[in-house]
Amino acid sequence: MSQDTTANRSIFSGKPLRILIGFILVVNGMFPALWILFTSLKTEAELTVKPITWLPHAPTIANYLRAFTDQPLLLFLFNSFMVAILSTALTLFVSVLAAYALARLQLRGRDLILSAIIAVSTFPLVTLLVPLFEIMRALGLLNTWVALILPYTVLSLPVCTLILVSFFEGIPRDLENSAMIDGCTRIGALFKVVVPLSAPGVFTAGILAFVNAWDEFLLALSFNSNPMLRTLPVGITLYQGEFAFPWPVISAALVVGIVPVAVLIVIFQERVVSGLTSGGIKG
Amino acid sequence: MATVSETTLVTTGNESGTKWWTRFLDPSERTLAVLLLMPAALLLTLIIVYPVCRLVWTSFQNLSLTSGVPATFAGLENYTLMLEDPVFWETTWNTVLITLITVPGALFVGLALALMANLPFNVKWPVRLSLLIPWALPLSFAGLIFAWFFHSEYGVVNDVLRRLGFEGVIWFNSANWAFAAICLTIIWKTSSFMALIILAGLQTIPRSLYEAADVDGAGRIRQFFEITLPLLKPAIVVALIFRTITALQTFDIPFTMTRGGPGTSTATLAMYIHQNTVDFLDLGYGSALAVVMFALSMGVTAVYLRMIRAKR
Amino acid sequence: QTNLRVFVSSQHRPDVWRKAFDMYEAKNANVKVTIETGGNTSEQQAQYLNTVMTAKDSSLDVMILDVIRPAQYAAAGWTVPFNDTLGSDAANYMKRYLPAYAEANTVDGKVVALPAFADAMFLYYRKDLLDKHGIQPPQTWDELAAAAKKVTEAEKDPNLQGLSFQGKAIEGAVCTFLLPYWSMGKQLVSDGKLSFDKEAAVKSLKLWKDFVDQGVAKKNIAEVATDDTRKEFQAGNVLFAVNWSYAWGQFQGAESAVKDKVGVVKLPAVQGGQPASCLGGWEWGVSAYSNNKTEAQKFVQYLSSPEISEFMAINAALLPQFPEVYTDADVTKAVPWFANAKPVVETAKARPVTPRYNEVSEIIRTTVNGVLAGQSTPEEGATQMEGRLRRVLR
Amino acid sequence: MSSVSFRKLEKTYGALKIVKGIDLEIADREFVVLVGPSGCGKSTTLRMLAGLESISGGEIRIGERVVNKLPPRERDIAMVFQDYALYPHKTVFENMAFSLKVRGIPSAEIKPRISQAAEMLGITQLLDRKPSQLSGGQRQRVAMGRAIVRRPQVFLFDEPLSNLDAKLRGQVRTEIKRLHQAIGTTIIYVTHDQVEAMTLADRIVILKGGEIEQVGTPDEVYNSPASVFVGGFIGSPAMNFAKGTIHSGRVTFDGGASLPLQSHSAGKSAGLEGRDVIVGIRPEHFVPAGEGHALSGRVQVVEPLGSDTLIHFMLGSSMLTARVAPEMRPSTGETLSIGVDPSRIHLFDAATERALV
Amino acid sequence: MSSVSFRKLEKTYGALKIVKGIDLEIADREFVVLVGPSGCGKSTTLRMLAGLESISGGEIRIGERVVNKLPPRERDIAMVFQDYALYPHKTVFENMAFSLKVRGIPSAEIKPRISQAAEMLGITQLLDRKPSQLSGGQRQRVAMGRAIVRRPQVFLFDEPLSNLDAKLRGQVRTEIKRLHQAIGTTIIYVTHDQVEAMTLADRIVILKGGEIEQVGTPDEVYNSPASVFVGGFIGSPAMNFAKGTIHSGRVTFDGGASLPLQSHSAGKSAGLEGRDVIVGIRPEHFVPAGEGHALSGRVQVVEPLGSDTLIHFMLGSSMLTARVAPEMRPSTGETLSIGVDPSRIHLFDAATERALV
Ligand SMILES: Nc1ncnc2c1ncn2[C@@H]1O[C@H](COP(=O)(O)OP(=O)(O)OP(=O)(O)O)[C@@H](O)[C@H]1O
Ligand SMILES: Nc1ncnc2c1ncn2[C@@H]1O[C@H](COP(=O)(O)OP(=O)(O)OP(=O)(O)O)[C@@H](O)[C@H]1O
Ligand SMILES: [Mg+2]
Ligand SMILES: [Mg+2]
Repeated sequence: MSQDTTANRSIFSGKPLRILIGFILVVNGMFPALWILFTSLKTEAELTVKPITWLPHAPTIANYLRAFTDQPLLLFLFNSFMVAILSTALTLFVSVLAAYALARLQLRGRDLILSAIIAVSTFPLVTLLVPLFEIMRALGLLNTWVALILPYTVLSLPVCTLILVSFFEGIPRDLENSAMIDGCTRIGALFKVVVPLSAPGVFTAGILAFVNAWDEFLLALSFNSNPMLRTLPVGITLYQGEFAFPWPVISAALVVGIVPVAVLIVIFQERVVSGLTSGGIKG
Repeated sequence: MATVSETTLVTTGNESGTKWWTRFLDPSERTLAVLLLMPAALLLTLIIVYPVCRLVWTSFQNLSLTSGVPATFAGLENYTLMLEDPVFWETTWNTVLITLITVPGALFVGLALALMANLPFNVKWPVRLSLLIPWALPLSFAGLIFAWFFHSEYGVVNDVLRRLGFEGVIWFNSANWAFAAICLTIIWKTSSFMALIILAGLQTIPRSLYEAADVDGAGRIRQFFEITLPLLKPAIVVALIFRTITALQTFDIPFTMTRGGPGTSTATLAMYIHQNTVDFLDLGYGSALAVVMFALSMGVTAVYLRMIRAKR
Repeated sequence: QTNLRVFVSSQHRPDVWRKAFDMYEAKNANVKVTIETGGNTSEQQAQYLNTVMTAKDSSLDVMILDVIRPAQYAAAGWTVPFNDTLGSDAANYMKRYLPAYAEANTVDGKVVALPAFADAMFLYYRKDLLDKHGIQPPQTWDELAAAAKKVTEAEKDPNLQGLSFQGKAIEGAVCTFLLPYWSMGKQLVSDGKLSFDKEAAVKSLKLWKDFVDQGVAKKNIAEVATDDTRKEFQAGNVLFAVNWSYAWGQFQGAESAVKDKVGVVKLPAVQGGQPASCLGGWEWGVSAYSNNKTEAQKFVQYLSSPEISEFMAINAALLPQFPEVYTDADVTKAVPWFANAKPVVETAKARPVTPRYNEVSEIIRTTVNGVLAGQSTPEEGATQMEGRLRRVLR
Repeated sequence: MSSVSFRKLEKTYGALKIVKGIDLEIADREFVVLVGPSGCGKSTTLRMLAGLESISGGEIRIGERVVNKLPPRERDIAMVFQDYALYPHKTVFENMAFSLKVRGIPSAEIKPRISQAAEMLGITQLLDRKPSQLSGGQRQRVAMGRAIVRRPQVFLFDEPLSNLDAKLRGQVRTEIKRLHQAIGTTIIYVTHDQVEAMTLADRIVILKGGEIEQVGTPDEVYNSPASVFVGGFIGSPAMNFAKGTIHSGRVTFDGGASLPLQSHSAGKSAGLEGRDVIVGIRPEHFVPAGEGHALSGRVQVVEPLGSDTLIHFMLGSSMLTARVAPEMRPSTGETLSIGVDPSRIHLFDAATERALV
Repeated sequence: MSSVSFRKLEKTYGALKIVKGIDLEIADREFVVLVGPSGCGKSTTLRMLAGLESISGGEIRIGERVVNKLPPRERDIAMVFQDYALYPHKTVFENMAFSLKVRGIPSAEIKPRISQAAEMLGITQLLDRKPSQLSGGQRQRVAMGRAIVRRPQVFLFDEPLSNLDAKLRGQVRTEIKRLHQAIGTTIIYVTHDQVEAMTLADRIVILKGGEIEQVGTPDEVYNSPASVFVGGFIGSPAMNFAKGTIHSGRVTFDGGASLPLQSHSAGKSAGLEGRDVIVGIRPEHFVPAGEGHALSGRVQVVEPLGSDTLIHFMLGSSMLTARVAPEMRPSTGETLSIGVDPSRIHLFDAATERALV
């Protein structure tokens, strides 16, 4: 409700302290990203100057030009984006359903199912690579987005499901009941009431899934050898040589890779979470 | 009302009083549960079950592609080999140590970050964004960037130390410093994952509880321990489960920062698995290692799950 | 109509290779060649190729392989030997190449791959500084140390290092170890058996460690990777640098601080030994799962011919695998420094040709890294190395 | 078509039996009020009827249909929840429109329905707010409105007015009554408010510990409570109870005072001779001394209500409460003499606590 | 030391002014009841006093201290929330023990305090449950218990009994009264229940739209309402109002009927000559015809309450309600003749709606 009362809620109160905290947070989170940004504006020679420089001496956008001209960076972005978005959507859909079943319905062996889902994430990916490749080949999916979307979905499914389970358990049953009396099916109530009310959880799960897909390298390298289908992490490695590692150009490419994620996240954040306030329930 | 009585008329005579197709909309709880779990189950089966079966099968085989001999059944040989393999023990120990240091580390830092990010800042997005950026930075690049930060000459860390009048440290010349650098990096990188989940949990705690606690006389600290923390427990356990599993699989950051060096003092089990499968092409042994890692992860997960269950 | 899919790394000028392929297609109307490019480092390629090959995938016919890999691929049965195509004079056929390449591509008498192009480690030095102080390029490591001390002391530039080499636990560190070891005339592996000379190993490790202790090399050498050496030299902060051929092009590039101030020579020898360099370069292998093995082998023979070698030297500045191509007039005109490169490449030795090379490499690089970081003494390092190598190469 | 019937309805939570076999027939268009002490299973019963709680035993019919297995959506019921259950992410308008939208009613029709309901509940100016911006009473009215716009076969109200002030409550109560008369929907209504129960109900059902204690018209339950429990539960202030024994047509309280059993025919009182009874007297049935047979006791507390005065006084070991005219203000400690109309006395068996006819 | 005073207290939400300058002095040990229509700012005022809502203007003192900036914890206040606000992860016992533990009270002392409070509220057998396993009324009692165990300087109750049944409510109400008498803490109590307000309050504060309409003892607000609003708000069923004009010591209703202004001295009624007034008559001040000056009207609705009967009838264009003896059951449509005691009539100015002395 009012600003100051919410502020009182926290261990930290007081405006100057809050600004300090904000500053710490931003530095902690942003510093490496800023460093990449600065690096992307430097020449390679500036990187070996001692003592090191923080801000670029003579900022140059040459690295960005190279990043875009040496490799089809926009194509990488597009592929990454599509794969990430589609697998996020699929992950959310599948895990919302599963989480609802686990959180609300009477299920025998619920803990067993939960453990099984978690167990999935306990195998190191690299050891599953070859059999996965064989599956994708058998399904004729090599060199398609789907070859990545499916495993990425499975990769994020456990964590998303568990997050959603804990959120769904926190939604008062009467809200759902109310929706069912109002004429929804259970599934209707799930999507019309439970999911919107778990928006912070769905949002978090979505981010996790998105970033998981956005960052993945190994599968993307192995399953999509077609240059037209390369994703960003694979694409960025193309800027390096066997030995040469041109930090400034790679930094530029990284910046280009991070910015859309950042923008997307910020937009979603404001959209999804701000519209939500509690208080429909008593008790 | 009119429409209502109409439907009732139409459906009289039907025993349950519903049209046949509505049964699909309202299956019994158990059927519904099964239906809802179906997509997840299908995906998991497709993507995971076959590979994992292959993995387990391979772990009982003598399958080293570089040996030039065809695969033979090896029984538990790969497993007994492991017991005598000093590198296995060293990397396992390193992995456990990394887990023991970075999981609580990330939890504390992540909790602090989440609490801080939950403050009522007038402008929220920079704070939220700085929570997300570490998470959004590709893992392998995070390792490279931090390797650079900890570089003895061109690194920011030493630069700051020198500016403060300290001697720079050659981080990667010493097992301990290198280990510290790696742990710091992992904590930095993963605390935002923790923070994200915890933050989401924080947003679901009703404000009125804090008000009640205010009136009850509990101070901020007390409220934190008596209300925030217990109500965050489910979120924290979820975060811990996955953070622990990924900590046990730590690969990219030490790989890019030190390659396990100096010597093998910072090599992890996952790096060793990777090495055995990808570099040495010893698929049998690599699979056996992976199975052991899986067992380790499952053990930890079981403990956490018991924690969740205890809550209920 | 045969369709050949060729895996080429995208750092090895696929555009120029394409032209070479076009020439082949022009001559052989029934063959079509398509290029597949993969990750840029040897590691990323290995990652990708391992997956594809372990899955027995037939989509690739020809692959370019780092020089250290043919033995491993052959042992895994992933490549087809050329002996059937080459017939009985396979050995003769291989004699055309630089000897080290014949060695690197022959496993148990079988030709498992054919060289695509060459590479080796060079000693780069600052011509301007040596000239200024009246010093000749060093012949031995001791001379190098003396020269480095003299110049750095005289220059009084705190940023100037005497020598830069690779101490990080990467593949480069293997060569670091082998350079003095080979120079003492020792082999690590002969006939697939370990022939470890512990004394030479200690000397080799000690040599490098002493450079660090004497201040010839940086204290943090254990974190120096190949490209760090290149960058620091390029920035003018290094007097001597051990590096691969790729560095030359960069040193002479527009951004370089040392353009036209760079000399390149053979690597120094140990006192009383022969100079030795570490062989690099890439090979063409034919996939065992290919559906067009014969066509593919024919194609590879074409690719590994002097003509194409010359073509690639002129158009892509890739070092030739044939000695005579270095002195070819067109080549010397296009890349004059190849004249300097030839004697170096001739001293280059292949790293141990064994299917378990990766394990050998892992042992050596971690030991070198550990010794340079001061984690263990050269003696301890050599002992460890020997013990671990024995387990691998019984 | 919208009668409701419960047959041997049961509900258990684990080992705990909460509802213990309820049998009740509610006619179409009937207005039934459910009362009972807190925790006796009222909400649970409503929830089973709505399909929100599984039925552990017995059967529920709406109209002719057994609805035991029917999902809530198909029961055509509207419910006002005790804890409101407003959708926190929707505005008041959206909260009210939700069920209509779900049922595919065109928005041209939704708007007027909602504004009409909002008008009636006095929440027109709140339609754009989120539930978190409302006061408790406002939330409750929104919850009411959400049900009202529906026009279902059966309305379920779970203490819908408990957070409203007397005036508004009176108003809304009248509206509910009018609503019922106008559309004639069957209504089941849980309340703790005596006035609501008495004025709204066609029949009142008194629950106790998961069982029906008595069913009857307001008059019946008020004038002929079937048990001490009902007597004490219906009526506010509650009925007074005192132990006594019957001797020759008189009931003698343990303090020694006695009253004649005027209303009971000789034959019956004869049957009661010598029995221990519990005597129930409603506070409003005390009359000024002299008008009836007088009792006297020491005044303990006097509570002036404005419209009346409550006098709490001791009769033997029992504390009795009398509702008298507001002008009457005895002081504490004074000995009060007050009359009782013998025909207004209720007699219950001391052991079974059931009414003695 | 625990008096409470509000000085020009204001609260705004954005542009909306919710509390508009409240001035009120509450003495130590006083029991003040806050009433007012839903949404008038009662909860908001309590929350400001508790420190849960920032104060937009004015000042609050507890004892001598200005507490505007003091955190809730330091105000030594206990509060029962309208929406309970129980800790969902703690058992009932832990919920009640929390504030004591926080204040460092030894557990040897906590136990008896809690069992005493639990006893009083009838929740002893629920102490081990979690809030989610309780019924609405049970939750409310736990919330009460949590406050009661505290023994603070000031108690704040926000509709603490709204979900209890009449019997329990009466019981708990009596307990609160006893508690107040025993420990004498200052209490501020929000309720919609007339009986609670009248019986518990030392003074009643009537709020309307964020402003104080009247402050006075129960007697004062009941017998001398300062305005039409207060008259209509206090008393249940609500006071009847009818428009009229004063002529020569009589008030004439627009239907033509008239009553003498017996109670008003000649001088005063002279000053009122010719004025338009609103006449207020409480339902309980109608007497059987013949006992007072009679009015007559057509009966609209008859509501038997058991203890009384409510008769709604038309007088001119106004609908009036009379509370009469339960035996009286005129039928709808009948013309009713009913008496009024002229000394019980309230007169309000037709324009300002304030009482005319
Ligand atoms: N999930 C549960 N597990 C165990 N007992 C429960 C559960 N839910 C409710 N109960 C118990 O069931 C009983 C009936 O609850 P119900 O909500 O029907 O009461 P109620 O009559 O509506 O009471 P109130 O008037 O206080 O709202 C209560 O004693 C309650 O404690
Ligand atoms: N966050 C908010 N933003 C805007 N208006 C609000 C907010 N919170 C409360 N209000 C409004 O403030 C007014 C007073 O609310 P308050 O809760 O004090 O009422 P109340 O007197 O306690 O009512 P009730 O008897 O219904 O509980 C209401 O009209 C309410 O709609
Ligand atoms: Mg209830
Ligand atoms: Mg309120």
